[in-house]
Amino acid sequence: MPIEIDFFLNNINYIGAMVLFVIGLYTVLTHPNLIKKVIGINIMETSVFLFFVSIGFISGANAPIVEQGQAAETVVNPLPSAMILTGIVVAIGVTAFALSLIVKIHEAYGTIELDEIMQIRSAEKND
Amino acid sequence: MTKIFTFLMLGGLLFVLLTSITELPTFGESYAPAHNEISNHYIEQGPEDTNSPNLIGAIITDYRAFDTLGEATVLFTAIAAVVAILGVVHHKQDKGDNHE
Amino acid sequence: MNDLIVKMTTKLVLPFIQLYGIYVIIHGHLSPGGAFPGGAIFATSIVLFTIVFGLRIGQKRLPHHVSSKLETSGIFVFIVFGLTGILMGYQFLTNQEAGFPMGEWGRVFSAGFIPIITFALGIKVMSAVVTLFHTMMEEE
Amino acid sequence: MNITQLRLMVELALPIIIIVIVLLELLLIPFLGRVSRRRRVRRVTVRIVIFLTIILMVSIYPVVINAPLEWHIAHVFGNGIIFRIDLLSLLFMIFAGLIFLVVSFYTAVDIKNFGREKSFYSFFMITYVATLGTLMAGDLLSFFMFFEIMTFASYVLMVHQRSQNVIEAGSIYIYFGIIGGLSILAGILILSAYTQSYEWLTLGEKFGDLGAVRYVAAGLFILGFGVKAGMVPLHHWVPVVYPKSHLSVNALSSGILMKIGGYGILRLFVSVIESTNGQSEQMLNGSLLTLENIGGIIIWIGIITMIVGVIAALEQEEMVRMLAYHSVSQMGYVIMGIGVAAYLGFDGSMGFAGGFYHMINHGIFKALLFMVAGAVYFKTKDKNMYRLGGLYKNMPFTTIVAIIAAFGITGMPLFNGYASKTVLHHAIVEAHVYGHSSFFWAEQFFMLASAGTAASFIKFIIQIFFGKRAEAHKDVKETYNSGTVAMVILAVGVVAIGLFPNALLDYFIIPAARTLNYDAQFIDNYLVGMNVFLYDDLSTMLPVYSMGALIYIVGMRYHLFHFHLPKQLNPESGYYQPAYDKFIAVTKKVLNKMEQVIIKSDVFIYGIMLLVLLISLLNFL
Amino acid sequence: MINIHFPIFILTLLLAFATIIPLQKRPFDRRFQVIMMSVLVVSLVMAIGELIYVIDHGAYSYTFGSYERGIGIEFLVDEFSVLMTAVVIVIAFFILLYSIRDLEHEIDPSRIYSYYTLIFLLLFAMIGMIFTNDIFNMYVFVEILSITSVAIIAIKNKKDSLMASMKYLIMGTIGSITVLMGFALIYMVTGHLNMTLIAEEIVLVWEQYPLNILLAMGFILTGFGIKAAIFPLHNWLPDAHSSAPTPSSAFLSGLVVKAYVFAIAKMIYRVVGPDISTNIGLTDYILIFAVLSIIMGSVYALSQTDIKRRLAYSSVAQIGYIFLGLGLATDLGISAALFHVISHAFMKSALFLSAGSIIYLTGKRHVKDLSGIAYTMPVTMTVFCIGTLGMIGIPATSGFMSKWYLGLASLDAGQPELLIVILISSFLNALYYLPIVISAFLQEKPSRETIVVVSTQGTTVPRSMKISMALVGAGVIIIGLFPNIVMDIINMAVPTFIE
Amino acid sequence: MQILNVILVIFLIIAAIAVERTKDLLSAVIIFTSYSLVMALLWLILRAPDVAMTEAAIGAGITTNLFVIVISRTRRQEK
Repeated sequence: MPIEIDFFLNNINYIGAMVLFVIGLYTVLTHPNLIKKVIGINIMETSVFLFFVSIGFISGANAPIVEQGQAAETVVNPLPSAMILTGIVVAIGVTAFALSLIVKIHEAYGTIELDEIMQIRSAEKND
Repeated sequence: MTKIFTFLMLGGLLFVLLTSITELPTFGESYAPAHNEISNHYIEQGPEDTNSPNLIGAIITDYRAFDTLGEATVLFTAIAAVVAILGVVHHKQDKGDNHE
Repeated sequence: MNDLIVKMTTKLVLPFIQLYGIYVIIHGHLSPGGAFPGGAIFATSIVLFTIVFGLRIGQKRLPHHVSSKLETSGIFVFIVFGLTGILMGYQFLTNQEAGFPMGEWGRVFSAGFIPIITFALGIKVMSAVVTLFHTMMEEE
Repeated sequence: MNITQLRLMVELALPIIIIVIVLLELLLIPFLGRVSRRRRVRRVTVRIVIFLTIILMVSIYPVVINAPLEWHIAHVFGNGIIFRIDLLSLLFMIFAGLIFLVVSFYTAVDIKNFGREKSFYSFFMITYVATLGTLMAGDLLSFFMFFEIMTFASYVLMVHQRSQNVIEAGSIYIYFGIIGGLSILAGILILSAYTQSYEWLTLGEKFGDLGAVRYVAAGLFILGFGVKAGMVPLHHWVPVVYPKSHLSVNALSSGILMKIGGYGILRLFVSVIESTNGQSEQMLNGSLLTLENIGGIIIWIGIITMIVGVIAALEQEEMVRMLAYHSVSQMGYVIMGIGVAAYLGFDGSMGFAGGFYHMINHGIFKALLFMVAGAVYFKTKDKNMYRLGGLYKNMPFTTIVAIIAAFGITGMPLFNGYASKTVLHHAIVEAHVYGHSSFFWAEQFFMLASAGTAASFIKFIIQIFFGKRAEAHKDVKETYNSGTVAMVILAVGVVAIGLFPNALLDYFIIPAARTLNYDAQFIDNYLVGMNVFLYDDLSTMLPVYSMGALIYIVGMRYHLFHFHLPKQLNPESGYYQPAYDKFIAVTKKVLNKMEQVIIKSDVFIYGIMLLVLLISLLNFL
Repeated sequence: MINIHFPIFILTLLLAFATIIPLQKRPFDRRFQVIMMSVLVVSLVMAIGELIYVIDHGAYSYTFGSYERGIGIEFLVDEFSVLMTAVVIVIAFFILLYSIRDLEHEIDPSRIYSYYTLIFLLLFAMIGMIFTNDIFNMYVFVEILSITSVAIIAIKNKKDSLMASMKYLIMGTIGSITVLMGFALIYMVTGHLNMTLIAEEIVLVWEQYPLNILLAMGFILTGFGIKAAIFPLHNWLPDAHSSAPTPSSAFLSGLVVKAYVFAIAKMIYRVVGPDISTNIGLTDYILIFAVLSIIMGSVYALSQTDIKRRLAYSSVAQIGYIFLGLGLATDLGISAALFHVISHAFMKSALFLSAGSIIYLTGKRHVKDLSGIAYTMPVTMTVFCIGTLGMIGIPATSGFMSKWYLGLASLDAGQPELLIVILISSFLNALYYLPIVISAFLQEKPSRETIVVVSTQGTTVPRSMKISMALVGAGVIIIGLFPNIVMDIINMAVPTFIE
Repeated sequence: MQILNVILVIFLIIAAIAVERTKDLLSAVIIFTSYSLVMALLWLILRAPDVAMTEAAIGAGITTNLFVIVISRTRRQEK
């Protein structure tokens, strides 16, 4: 299938969302630092949100603040936005909880690097 | 070695995801399947149903208010969890208040 | 942080932030915004206060027992208004059909229980965010 | 309430009554026996309860002889369960009751000195009710439930000594039992999935048109029951567990529990034969062909079992182990009879009678032999036959009982083994005459195994009770206690059945064969009024005994009985535990390595999984 | 008619109670315990009332805000959901009864209120997830559930449990993001969030956007797969379940994982529909993962020496059974899977609770240390023994009936090789469970009298713990003997999965 | 408008990669904040002002604050 530059430009939000998803996953995957992992998770989350919001977009339409009896095509789909609003709050909840866990782990192990923690644990196991 | 595998894996994933975009409904089209009778209902009936100009507000607090209750619960849960894990605040604070 | 300028500026700015937060909350059904951004903005003011004046004084602004009550009441408002729908013979969280006054288009007091719930949620979000901060900043 | 009403009530709910009685006794057991006086009460109540159930079972004989009794109990296991008592199961139940009763007398000697009676008698009663339940069960599910309960409860009895090596040996029993149970479960599942029914009877109806699945199902059943019956490739647990467990448990296991395996196979075959009424020609032929094929295999398995068992028994020094191998060997006879019962189809009544009859006879004399071995062991504290000898002066009663039992097992005329072995011999000859010519050789092996049994028991009697007496055993004295009662009962049974071999045949086995739809003409011709004391039959025993004596003399002269298998091939060398440990160690080593990798790379695995799943799903396009 | 609101009443009651708990000023006393248990009793009564109503009137849809289906959020109250709710509440009741005494020595006393807040939120989320017929609503509940289930592990505040919960949180969050991505893709082509409407729509758009739906299902299956601990994604589970406080382990293993499994069942059968699922081979993949889970979970369990880890790995295997039933895509398969959901909930709770009270009294976790322990704690070990027999599949326990149904289903679906898998795994179950029971009941050590009692509470397990364990164990037997109590209701609900 | 959209998305990707590459956690968080703000801007362009506000207030504001607090309580440099 010949892919033209227009295709990229037209679907840039979807492509961006996918790329961000993979970058987030890469961040979670390769960094032993727990804070970095949490940031990676946040990047993944925002990428999904971006994807969601892009679904609802209609070019040339207005924001979903309407007058009575407005035609449907002139306003973007409000449902994805409403869902993402919920999603963002959910994300902050998870992030806050993960961060508090990180604080606790730092207190317990003295480090927030996963590989160091693994070493400490295996050393403890062998004792 | 692990790095190569990681890149291969993520590259493959990215490739699959990007390939799939070729088949997605094009971005920004008004006839995409997501813009169906449901969203039309929100836009056209929304003002009458809820009397609220901000449709997003109408959706989160009326049409899908139960989601928002869940969302509020998520926040509550997060706080309960954080307090449960870090939580020295509760008792110290109570004591402090009693002294005053 | 014992910088006088910062303290003064904070005291000066604080009411405006709070006013804006409340505005965003109570105009949630009219204009962009709503409970969550509004609550967060309001919370930012207290967070700023705490950062500037220290945790101890900040906590006195919104003590834990107050904030936990606010959170509980936020969810309770939700539940109570939801159950009203059942009481009126409809389903949970029914707005217009359950007889909530719809009011006039574009006014703050319109749209049935939407502004009330938004307000309750805004307060809840505010107290939630502040509690998160205070808990996180608390050193053992 | 008069007697008729009572009978009616019993008829109405016999299985429930039995189960409830035993459960009540189970509740009672822990409360009795805080002090030593009450311990005796406990034993007595156990005996009373067993006796009561026997009376109940006997009381329904007049009903059952006309038609089998059925009880439906709704809702249990979803579709409800069925109890069904026909003559086959009734005889087995009464027999089980008797064996349990006799053994409960003997346990007084055996367990009393060992302690932990509460646990022993509880599980004794559970085993009892489970055995009865297995026999009463009219559908596969309840059959399997009682069968598994029996396995587990008898396991606890087997490891009652509870030292480390006993538990290791017992693990082999329980794991063999679980494998057997699982294969029975698989068989049941296959049968009920393909026939949509759970009952033994409707199962037989639909057995004919199952296709190749019926062989799989039957194979799984035979595998599962074979474990319990000690069929040859699956008999390893017998010689490993028996020497480590109490002798009364051995008597119980050999007397009735192993028979349940045989009963299961028999029940499978007879329910196919029983339910052939009104079947189409084609289905009937299908069923019969299957039975013939499977039966042929079973006959040979039986032959192999008896030969292997007897050869292994000849080489044992320990009496318990020897008796254990003889149990295997004698189960071979039974399995052979069952094989004939299936192989000849409607004409297999002789095999049915033989297998059935021999199970009962073997139960009696093998229990007796174990008790004899116990009586010797309790006095001398020695199980090695070569170190014993000359005990007839010290223990005259035990000697007589032992000789009676040995006559029983070797098939001396006028003792019970002779009767059933003669029937079995007729059966194998019939298989030869009416079936395939290869069973001529089967008959020869049959004779050979009998000769081996004779040699083995000549050795048993002479080594223990005659010959030179060891110095250590000079002061051994016979004591008479409740164990003696048990032995007397069994010995009387051996002699009585031997003197009147037709009684059991006439009152139980022939009616059973008739109700089970075996060919009536055939039964009339061969079984009814069968006289086992004819010259032809009597004369077969002469070469058996002479050959047995010859084997014994040659064996003793050239020390052939001390020949042992290499350790690797010997099932008793206990390589199960090391193999298990090794297996665990290897898995642990491999998996721990893998586990570390997996735990470290959890997100990585997620990515791979997502990628693989997406690619493979997209492949669909 | 009020009955149709009972799911809402249960949810609001649990939520309201959860929000009230942090306001408690008094110490954790009997009054609070009584209130807590009575909240559960009231919910149970409502659940049973709802069950009766649903059995009489059939499944119905409950739309929030009186809007029609699709506009607002909808609950699909079918027979199995209500039954599952009742089971969740019953088991939660027993676990909470158990936890009252057990928690004292597992977590810091100042956190007990937080613990119960989290537990009630967990119940709220789980029941919401069971009922909901709206994918985004399900996502919200999934998030609440994942936060609470992590928090009830981390609350123990030991090094191990913190690390385990961190791992669980990362994996779980990635899982829910993935699920959300899948939902986004589904929403993109169907424009609906309501499962019923999606199912109707997806048949129409299937030809046009197949790639999209496949991608979505891949995302959803992987995402929920993490949370339901399918084999290669199970790695968070053993750590999490073994390092958690005992009541949490019982909750997580007995109930929480089941909620996700049920979510997968909904996604496969109610959203995508059985036809498309089998057509694109989704069910085949599920079967593969199920078989892998069953075998590998059992093998892993075999090599564990820590009793709780052994139980945790066994959960992986048992979840494989459920997926096995789901993957068969037949009536019998689904009903068997749903039956196993409930039967395993009882068995695993019984096992975890009894293992927990061993640890409570003796502090011993290594399986080799448990010889002769039944002499000290007969009730506990009897319950453990019942659970074990259930896992092996001895008749008269619920485990047997689930194996029976699964075996029948796999034969019915023409896949007898799965029967072999089930049997092998049963034998492996026997291999790793029976030694514990045998050594506990039969082996006597010279040190039988000297089993060290570390509990400060005394030399016996508290009565409330014993009672709750015994009742859960009795549940195993009752369901095993009378499976129709559960199976009849499940059979009513199966048509909502497969038309 | 499309060009702006493309630029913002490219900026997002660059910011995400920068977050991934930065060893200093505090800088990473700050870059993440800018990422969030750009995301909010993007959502504004996509006609979702509520989401944009929420993201700006919660995603950029609160999250950053939380991260900063946690970094101050643990350590700043990634190893």
